[in-house]
Amino acid sequence: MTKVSPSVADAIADIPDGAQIMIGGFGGSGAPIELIHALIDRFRATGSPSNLTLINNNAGNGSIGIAAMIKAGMVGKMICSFPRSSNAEAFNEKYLAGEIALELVPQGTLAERIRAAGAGIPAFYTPTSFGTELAEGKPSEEFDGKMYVRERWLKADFALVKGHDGDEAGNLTYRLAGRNFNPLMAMAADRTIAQVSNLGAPGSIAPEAVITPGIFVDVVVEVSEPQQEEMLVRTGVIY
Amino acid sequence: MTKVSPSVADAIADIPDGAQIMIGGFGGSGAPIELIHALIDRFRATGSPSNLTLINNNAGNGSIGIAAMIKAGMVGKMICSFPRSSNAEAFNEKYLAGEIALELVPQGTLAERIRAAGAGIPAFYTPTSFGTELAEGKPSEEFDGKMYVRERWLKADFALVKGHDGDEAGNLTYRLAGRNFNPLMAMAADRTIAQVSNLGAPGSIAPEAVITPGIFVDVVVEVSEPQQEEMLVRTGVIY
Amino acid sequence: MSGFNLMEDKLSNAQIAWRAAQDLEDGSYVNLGIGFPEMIAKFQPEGRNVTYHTENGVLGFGRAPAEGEEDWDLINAGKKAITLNPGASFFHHADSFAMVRGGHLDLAVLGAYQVAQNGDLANWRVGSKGVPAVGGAMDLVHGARRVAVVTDHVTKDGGPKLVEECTFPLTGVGCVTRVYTSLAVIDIAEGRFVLRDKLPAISLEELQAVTGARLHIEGEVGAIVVPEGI
Amino acid sequence: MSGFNLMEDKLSNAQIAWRAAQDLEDGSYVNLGIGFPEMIAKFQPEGRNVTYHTENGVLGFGRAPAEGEEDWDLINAGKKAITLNPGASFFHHADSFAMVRGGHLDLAVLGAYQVAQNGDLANWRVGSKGVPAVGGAMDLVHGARRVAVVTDHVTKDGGPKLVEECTFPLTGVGCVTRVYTSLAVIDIAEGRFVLRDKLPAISLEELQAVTGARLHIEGEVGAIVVPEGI
Repeated sequence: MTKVSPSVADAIADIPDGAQIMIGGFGGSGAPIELIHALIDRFRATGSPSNLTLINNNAGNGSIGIAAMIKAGMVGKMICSFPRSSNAEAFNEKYLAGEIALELVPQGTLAERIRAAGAGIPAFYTPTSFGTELAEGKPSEEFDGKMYVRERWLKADFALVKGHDGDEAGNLTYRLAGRNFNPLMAMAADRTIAQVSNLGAPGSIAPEAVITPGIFVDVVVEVSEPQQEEMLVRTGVIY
Repeated sequence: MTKVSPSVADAIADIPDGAQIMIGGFGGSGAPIELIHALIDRFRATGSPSNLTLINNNAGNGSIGIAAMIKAGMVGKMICSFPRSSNAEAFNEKYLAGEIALELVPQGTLAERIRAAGAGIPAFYTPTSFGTELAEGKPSEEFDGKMYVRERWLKADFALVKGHDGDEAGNLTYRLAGRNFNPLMAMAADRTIAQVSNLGAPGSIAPEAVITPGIFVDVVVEVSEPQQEEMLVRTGVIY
Repeated sequence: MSGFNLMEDKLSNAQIAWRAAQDLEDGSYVNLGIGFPEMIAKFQPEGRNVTYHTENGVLGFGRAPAEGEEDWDLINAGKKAITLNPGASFFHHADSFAMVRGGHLDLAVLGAYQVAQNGDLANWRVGSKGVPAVGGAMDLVHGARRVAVVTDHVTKDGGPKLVEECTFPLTGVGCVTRVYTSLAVIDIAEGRFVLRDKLPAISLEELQAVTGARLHIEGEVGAIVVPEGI
Repeated sequence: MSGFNLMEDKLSNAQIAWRAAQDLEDGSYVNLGIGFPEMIAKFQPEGRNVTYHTENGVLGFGRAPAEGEEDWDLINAGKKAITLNPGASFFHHADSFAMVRGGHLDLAVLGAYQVAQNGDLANWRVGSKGVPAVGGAMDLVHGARRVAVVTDHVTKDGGPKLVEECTFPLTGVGCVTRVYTSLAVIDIAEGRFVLRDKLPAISLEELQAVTGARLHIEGEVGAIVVPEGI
């Protein structure tokens, strides 16, 4: 039994139509571009997976990564905190045309809802969004003299994450600020698929240095020289 | 402005009577013995701090550390998950004599309540303890077909934690399984005091290796060859 | 049908642990409770890769170190010294219990005072006297895909530990999925005890007589055959 | 009393940022919102040690790198490339917002469409058209010891941004504690705007005339004097 997948295409091969997928990264930092592009390749070749719900802080940038998924017509819904960006035409056009749904979640609440799913906490209270339109329809309650909104966990069928060092046991580290949502999403999905820049044997990562323990990771695939979303956008790459 | 304290005595000098104090460690692993013993020294010299509420997984062991605090008569209440142990006479005797109060909390709930305090989450739902006597008086609710108990955050006035490497900015790492409750408690107290085995300049810990970011730590004191509770107990040391 | 001596012919704790170990799955993540359940790791079958979790923040620990080689910052939830296997990791208590409650463990194994036919477990205290201590038991019974119990089939004075309803304080409600006893392997399904395996030497009637609730039979009942020397 | 030209004599954004920077406390942890608030770091007074937090999981970042030196895995919440100061650390998003909500930041500074006299803030959208985006603003207004706003005192067409009640969708309720505008520094205390400092050239009457709710005065009103060249 191994968690190691021979290719990104194999790693994402069993994601079905209609899946809810968490995609790590914040903008291009820590974004698993190669896994995303493998999904697009599969969709172009087979028409599947389609009608996906994506969970990410943003809604894609330029014409690569999540933006390219949206342009390709694979995405039915985005759950995110900040779909607006300097190159967010892919989402904007579909959204304004009513062709893609949006659940807008404050960034800290998005992170905490994902963490709660991973931690078996079905609901929690946060001060965030109390008294705003994003709290409409949610229970609220006073604790110690301050008002809080109750939020639910947010789970996914799959998580696509980008690690830096990985090992065959599924342990992961992250590069610089590329950590962001990746460790949380790895905890919150039924099946977590990680691309890593360096794949080693168990023991190749010091136990103290592991950020995501292997128990949270189902599939690891090495992408030794991963692309960087920001560079692709800046050089005008269209996937 | 520096976070560095010249001695353990200075580090704990302003803890008042009646304070609620989190003490890191799980048994002797990661237990800040020198900070605890400095508190005992102060109590013996001045009669203060007394009537303390301590939060720890256990309730002391042998005649050192928390057990010695209890024997000295400084502790009015323990909040813990497992006061029973092979050498827990200090707590047991006081408890059975009605001289110390106990709030018993399941271990995972204890960890999550402390984390919630640090994260600004006043309440959350957990499946743990539903249907048991430890859930009595607590709200319960069904989510997705399963019953959960609502628990509140657990804060403290002070946290005493034991780091391995520390820097002048308050960043901490931990040694082996000595991590346990320490990073959570550092987040959840008004004032966090850390003893570290190695104290360096800011930058001496790689940014990716930091487990507790300095924002959570108020005071750092170097104890370069810390004692290990288990060894003290095994050699029959009485503090 | 006659001739089974409940106290002499039953399985020892080591033998119960051996039987439980036969069900360890390759590639699984497992938490073994303090004490008797820990013994299961010793009988892990060859060729199966099992990763052990302990509540105090270690995944992938191995055997106890030799005496004198202990590092007391490296312990398990029972405060015993451990060693690490390749691929081990450390994490704090909230992440550790996220693994427990969040459905990430494949199996948790605990001891028991009583197990009820609906899966209720009582294993943390027997009355209101003494110093209560709960530890991680109430967390461990939630979240793992399978929650198993290892226990003698009966109490020291011969009374049933598998019962219709627990009379001791509960650890968790409807949480146990399988019980490995000194006489049998019993699943809990739809609020009933379902007998899977039993010792060949005990008859169904004898087994039912020392069980506090009805044993249901679905399909063939397997035989527990423990190798010599365990 | 007359002669103050609202559009010509007001502070520039850089000058507002300079004024806000004068209140940065030594040893403090600060989150500066994307855009205009980020400018405050440039004017951090000498001798004060301030640690900057960004929502995407970095504490202790420094200035932007030189062009061509960017590492796009090392960015801030505005997706701009950053560098690290000694003592920096990385952490995941849940820990990052634990710092935000958990009361660990000393100061958060945001921009605003409107601020109400009770501290309500509207800064995330002006209507129901277009693509809504909230980011971390609704989190940042909770938890920090002080929540400050930097803003022009009036809208582009001269209307008040400091108002009795916000008409735009709220970001947070009763959360703002201080406002640095192009004309004044105003605290929010007990549901009222309390004037602390103002430009010397503007009279109280003129300032009140461009403010949408009553300005209260408690003690002496200070003068905002920005050094030449900013």
